[in-house]
Amino acid sequence: MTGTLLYGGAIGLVIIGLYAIVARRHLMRNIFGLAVMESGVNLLLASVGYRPGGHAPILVAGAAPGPLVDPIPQALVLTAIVIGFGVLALALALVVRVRQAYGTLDNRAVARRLRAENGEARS
Amino acid sequence: MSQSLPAIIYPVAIPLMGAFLLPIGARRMAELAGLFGRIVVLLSFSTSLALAVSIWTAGPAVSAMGGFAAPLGIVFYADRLAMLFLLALNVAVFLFWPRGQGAKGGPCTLMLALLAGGSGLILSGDLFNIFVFYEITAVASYGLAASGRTHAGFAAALRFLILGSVGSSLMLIGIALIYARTGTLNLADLSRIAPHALTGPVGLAAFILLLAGLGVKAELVPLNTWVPEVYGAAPARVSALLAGVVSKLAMVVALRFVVQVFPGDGAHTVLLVAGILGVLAGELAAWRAGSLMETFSYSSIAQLGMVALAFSISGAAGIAAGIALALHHAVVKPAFFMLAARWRGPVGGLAGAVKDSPLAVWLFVILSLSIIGIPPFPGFWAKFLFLKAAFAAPSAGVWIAVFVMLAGTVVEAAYLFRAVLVFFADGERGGSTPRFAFAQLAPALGLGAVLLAAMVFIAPLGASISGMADEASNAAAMAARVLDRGE
Amino acid sequence: MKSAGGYAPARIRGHERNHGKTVASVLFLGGLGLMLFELISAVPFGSAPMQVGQAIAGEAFARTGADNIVTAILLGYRGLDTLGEVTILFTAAAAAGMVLAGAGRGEAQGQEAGFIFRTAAWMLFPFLLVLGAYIIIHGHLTPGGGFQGGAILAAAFFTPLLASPASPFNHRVAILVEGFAGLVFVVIGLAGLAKGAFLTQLLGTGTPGALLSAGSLPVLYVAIGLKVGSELAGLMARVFGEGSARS
Amino acid sequence: MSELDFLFAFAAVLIAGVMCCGRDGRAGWAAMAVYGAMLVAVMAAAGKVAGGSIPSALGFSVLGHKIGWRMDGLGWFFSMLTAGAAFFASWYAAGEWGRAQPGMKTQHLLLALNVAAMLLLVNAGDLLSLFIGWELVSWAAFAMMAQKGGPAQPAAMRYMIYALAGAMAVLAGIMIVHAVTGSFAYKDFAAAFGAMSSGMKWLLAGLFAAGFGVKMALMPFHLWQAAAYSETPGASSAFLNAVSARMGLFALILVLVKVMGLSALAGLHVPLIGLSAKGLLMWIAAFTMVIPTFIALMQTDARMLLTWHGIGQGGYMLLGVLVGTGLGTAGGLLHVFNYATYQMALFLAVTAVIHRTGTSDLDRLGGLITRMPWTYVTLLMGIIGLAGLPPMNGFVSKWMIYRSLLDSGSAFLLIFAFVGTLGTILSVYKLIHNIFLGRLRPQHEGVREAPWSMVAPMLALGGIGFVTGWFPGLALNLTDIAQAAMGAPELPHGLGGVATARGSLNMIWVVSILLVAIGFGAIVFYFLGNRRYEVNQLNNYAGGHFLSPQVPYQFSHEFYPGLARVIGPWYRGSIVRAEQGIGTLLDVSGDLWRGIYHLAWTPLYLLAATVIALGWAIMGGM
Repeated sequence: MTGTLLYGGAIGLVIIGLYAIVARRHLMRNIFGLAVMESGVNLLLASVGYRPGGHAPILVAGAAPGPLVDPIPQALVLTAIVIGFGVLALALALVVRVRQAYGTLDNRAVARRLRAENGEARS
Repeated sequence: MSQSLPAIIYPVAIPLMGAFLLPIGARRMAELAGLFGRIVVLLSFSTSLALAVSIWTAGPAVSAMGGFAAPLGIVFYADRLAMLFLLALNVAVFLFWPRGQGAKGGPCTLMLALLAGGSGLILSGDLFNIFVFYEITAVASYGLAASGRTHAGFAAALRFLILGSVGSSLMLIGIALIYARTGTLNLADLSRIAPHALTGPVGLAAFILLLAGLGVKAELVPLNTWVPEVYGAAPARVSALLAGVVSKLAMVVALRFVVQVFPGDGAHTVLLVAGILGVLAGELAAWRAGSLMETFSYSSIAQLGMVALAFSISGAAGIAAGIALALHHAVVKPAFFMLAARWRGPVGGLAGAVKDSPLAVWLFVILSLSIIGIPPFPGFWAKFLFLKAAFAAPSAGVWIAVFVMLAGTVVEAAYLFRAVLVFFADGERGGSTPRFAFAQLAPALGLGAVLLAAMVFIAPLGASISGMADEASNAAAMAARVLDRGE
Repeated sequence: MKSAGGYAPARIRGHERNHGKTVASVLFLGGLGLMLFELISAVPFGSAPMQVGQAIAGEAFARTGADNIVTAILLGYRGLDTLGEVTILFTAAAAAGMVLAGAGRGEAQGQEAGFIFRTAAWMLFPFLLVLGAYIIIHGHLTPGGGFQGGAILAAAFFTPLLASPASPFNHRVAILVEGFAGLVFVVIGLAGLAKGAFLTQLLGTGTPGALLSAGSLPVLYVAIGLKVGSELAGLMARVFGEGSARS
Repeated sequence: MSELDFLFAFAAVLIAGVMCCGRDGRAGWAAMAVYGAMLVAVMAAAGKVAGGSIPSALGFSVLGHKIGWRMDGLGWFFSMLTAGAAFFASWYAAGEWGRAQPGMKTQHLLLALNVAAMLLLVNAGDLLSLFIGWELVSWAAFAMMAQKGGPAQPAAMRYMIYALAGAMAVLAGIMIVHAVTGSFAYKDFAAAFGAMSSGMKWLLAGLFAAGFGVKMALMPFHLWQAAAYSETPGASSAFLNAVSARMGLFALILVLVKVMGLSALAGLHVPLIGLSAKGLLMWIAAFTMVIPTFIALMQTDARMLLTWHGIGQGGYMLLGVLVGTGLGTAGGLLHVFNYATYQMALFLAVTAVIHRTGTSDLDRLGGLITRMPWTYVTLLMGIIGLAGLPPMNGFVSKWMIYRSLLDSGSAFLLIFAFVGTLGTILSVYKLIHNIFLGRLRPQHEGVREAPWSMVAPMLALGGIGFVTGWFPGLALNLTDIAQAAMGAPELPHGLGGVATARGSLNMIWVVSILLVAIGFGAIVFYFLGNRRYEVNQLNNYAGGHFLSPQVPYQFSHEFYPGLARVIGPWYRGSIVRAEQGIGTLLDVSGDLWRGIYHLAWTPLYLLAATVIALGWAIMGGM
């Protein structure tokens, strides 16, 4: 039950995030979606390491207090969170610039202006 | 059986240190930053070269980071294939080192980060570590895509970033799936566990998820919608680097996954379909493209589709063909981008370019002939290897792939020579097309020289590529080198 | 139409909705959700094989001397990942700096916060600093470490900036710190080459549970903490308003 | 060094020489001398290739395959044609014509490159070197066609697309052969072909026939050639017309006839129709004879008219070779030789007309016989050859082809051949009439004969055509060598022609009697009943009406209006529409893909692709 809930929740977060990316045109919402999606993925990764009855993988005085949960996914998640943060920061910086440049954050309008500037007019 | 070579970390560590140091000085001495960066790249290149020589003579090398042996810690695995692309990356970064623009050494820092990330990507033998290095490469590419600091550059970089991050998240889900099934992240370990733990739909699904991430960089259809936008908006040097080498790194990583973790038919079929779609989409869209820059963006999609097609043929022959195609494209396409950067705008406006810049036009002709695959040029031998591998393992999908590729070649010739004929047309306004400064043309000329040299030394080149492919196709030997080291 | 730095309320032009796209998205997303769930359920919750994890849990303490096994993995077994993530943060900061250079300053950030916030921000500063340092230094013993501590350090520097945007943020110091901290990480790693491989433990494992134990791991964590702190602070200061660096 | 190495060395020296000093006015003469030397070298090798083959030192080993060159009888025959055609083309271009041309250095260079490429092709030692030569020839010809710029470029572009599509078919065929036999050697292919499944045989025969057929403009692929060849500058165009399209025939002979074998092709049956692969190919050749010939009839440009004929004549050659008897093969090969002489003469003559008048539009010429008599004589000899009438050599080869069709009982094909010849006669009359006969245009009153540097090679070619028509044995000695190398049955012949059990031809008698008759006619005309008187060509009046120079009394446009109405529908045939259709399909699908890249919803593609692939994985894996 806990597992279903955790897995379902994680996947639900991924789907919600993806919805904001795929179906919404506002670039800021897309970036929020990215953040939500990443949390979902991280949750999924962390849940993979669960062991029934496991403790946090910290030794007390050099000995384990009992069965431990898998420490590797925890380390991975930690890394993934920081990576996500870096990407998010860069995205926000770009958003500031795009907003300044085009006066809009409508993905479609941005894409149209972008192509016009690239000289991809229909031949 | 395999040598332990801890120094294999240098190609990652040297540019990394350079990247960390560069911004400190760059604020004050902006001119020196570029020079410093180049020195770092040269240092990294010479180290890589020394390592490559050692690996060429003594066989593949393994290094366990922190002394933690294979399945537990992170392992670098360097064979000839990895060293080849490592050297290519170093050379490309040196050739396409940013010039002129950039805020206080920003692009230089990103370039070094890209070099470090790309080197790690190609050397790493650990699934999650590959993800980390992939992300370094990706973030550096996003930044470099915006390094022209134009409006279009920012917008293209942002759209690229969103797409790439979605892909990366899916890739991470794939990694989670694999870890949940096998409990290990080491590729060598996986190659032993996968045959019984990663069977059925889960294994294939994991591969698809991984490819959804890698495919964004590797320009696989339909994950490559960023390509025309970014290559059109970014500085030409960045486009050249991304299309020329970075996309191939992602492709080689995908190859490692296929060989070591997903040797089944399913993964090959996925690559095959992606490749067929890539060739179709790239060649057809390029046929209708409005400018040279756009043409080459689409054409690079098609070329990477061909690499995917080659890698989808299991066995050493397919890998050899893929390496040859990738290597050839890595030489030719950056040169094309450098030319297209000067010849922006509609192709029709370039009439009579042969009078203004004969050297560039003739280079364009030679590159075109090679990429189409006209016999004496190396491009032909790459396609030749592909066809040889394809017909050696015929199946319905392969027949379609061969047909699509050959038909695509015709379309490719049509759009390239449409441009060539425009260059040679007698423009009524002589001297109306842009001329090249030597510095602008130099990297392209260098690559052209490499191409011609490859033409002369095609026989030894072919032999060493096939040796490389033999080495890279033998998953069992790779696993043994990494895991059974008797330490 | 607008000035370069204009931040008029963002509105999407034309409110027409593309229903086809929404429907397609929902269908695909539903499919993806079901399939992902199906795939992940193939490994029942809590039953994933823990091969490598188990092996590491067994030997980590003996090899590294860190009580916190996650730390042992982060800095020992998977130290390269950590170097990588620091690099990503660094790269993102460099890229954001490049992107935002000369962007000008938005008028929204120009306003000072209220008195309470401003005062609290400066009063919090030393406490956050100490807390951050504590978390970093005890990373190998307790939950926590360089990232968590670094984030708190960054908050220490960033909160005053939020309170009064006009106050200067010294990017030069931030860059200096992040650069040298990164360098220290790589140099420690390279020093490990002398003992066999990149990032090999340098000092002995030490007494279990003591502050000075687990070899070079705490040193690495200090470097990471400083680097993450300076990077986060620098990044946020940049996104918040490049103008403050120049004024 | 063997003779073949000398040939390659000559070609290389020539390319280098032209590159460094091609701008010099004497470059054309020097090039002519080198081609002459090549011709001598080829002729000197005749004895050696008759019994075997000449190896070349040229060769390399790449990707585990050895590539080499070697000259056998067939390659020798086509090498000779190549060197000869280049000799006459550069002779023609060496003098005044070349000086009047812009960018003559480029033309010299392209000619030299074409010759080198063709030598590499016809002396290829295995399938891989054959393909290398094939591509080189295609691209060298493309450069030659596109060189002039202007309207030549779209024509060259069209050629390039056709040629490359053909080359890709050939490449696929070669690689399939390699996959089956594990080698690129002709003999391994020949040995393995018999044991292949009939589907594989069809596939290979189809790929090779289509790929090589493009170059000789066989029927469904014939659209490119006329426009591309006629836009090429004169001397180069004559060269292309004479030998370039024949490279397709060479390759077809080599792969389909020599390696696969006609009997194997005859054993491949098309279901339902009861036709074999060989029969199918013969019918394609027959249609190639007839339809392009009648399209030629519709042309109003002299060069277009001749190049469309060139396509039709290719059909005769292929038909003759495919008959497979000694007579047929010799006829086909002899027609290659004969065609090269008269087609080149015709093209050079037309170029001379263009040189003097600036046009080759048949509606804007006329009456040049008094101004350019030697050009007229050349053109007359050329069209007699083209129409296949005695005393020119074209008669001999066509007679042999008719005869072999008759012997093999292919009555319908014979009728097609006759119909094609009928069309040829009609259209060549149009050619000579509209240029040389009728009323001189006022603007051409000051036209002079072309200089001797141009007239001499024209007359020399006409002379060769006449001499080999009178003594066909001279040319049959050459085809013998090729025939032996093909493994075709031998054809007994003498100096005057062939003598077979079921009929013989002795041209010495035929021509001699004809000449005597003409002599009698001349005596009667000039000495006995000479009632002619001369008027100024412009000083005409008809039916009591004085005509102004602006209104011609004699109309040369719409020459065959009745026939044109009948032929019209073929001319705008379905093949043109098919070509347009493919082009449109390409454009539309290109726009479609490009449109996909132009939509803003990029992540949706990623999502959709992932979901579809995952769905496939889960469904397929369960």
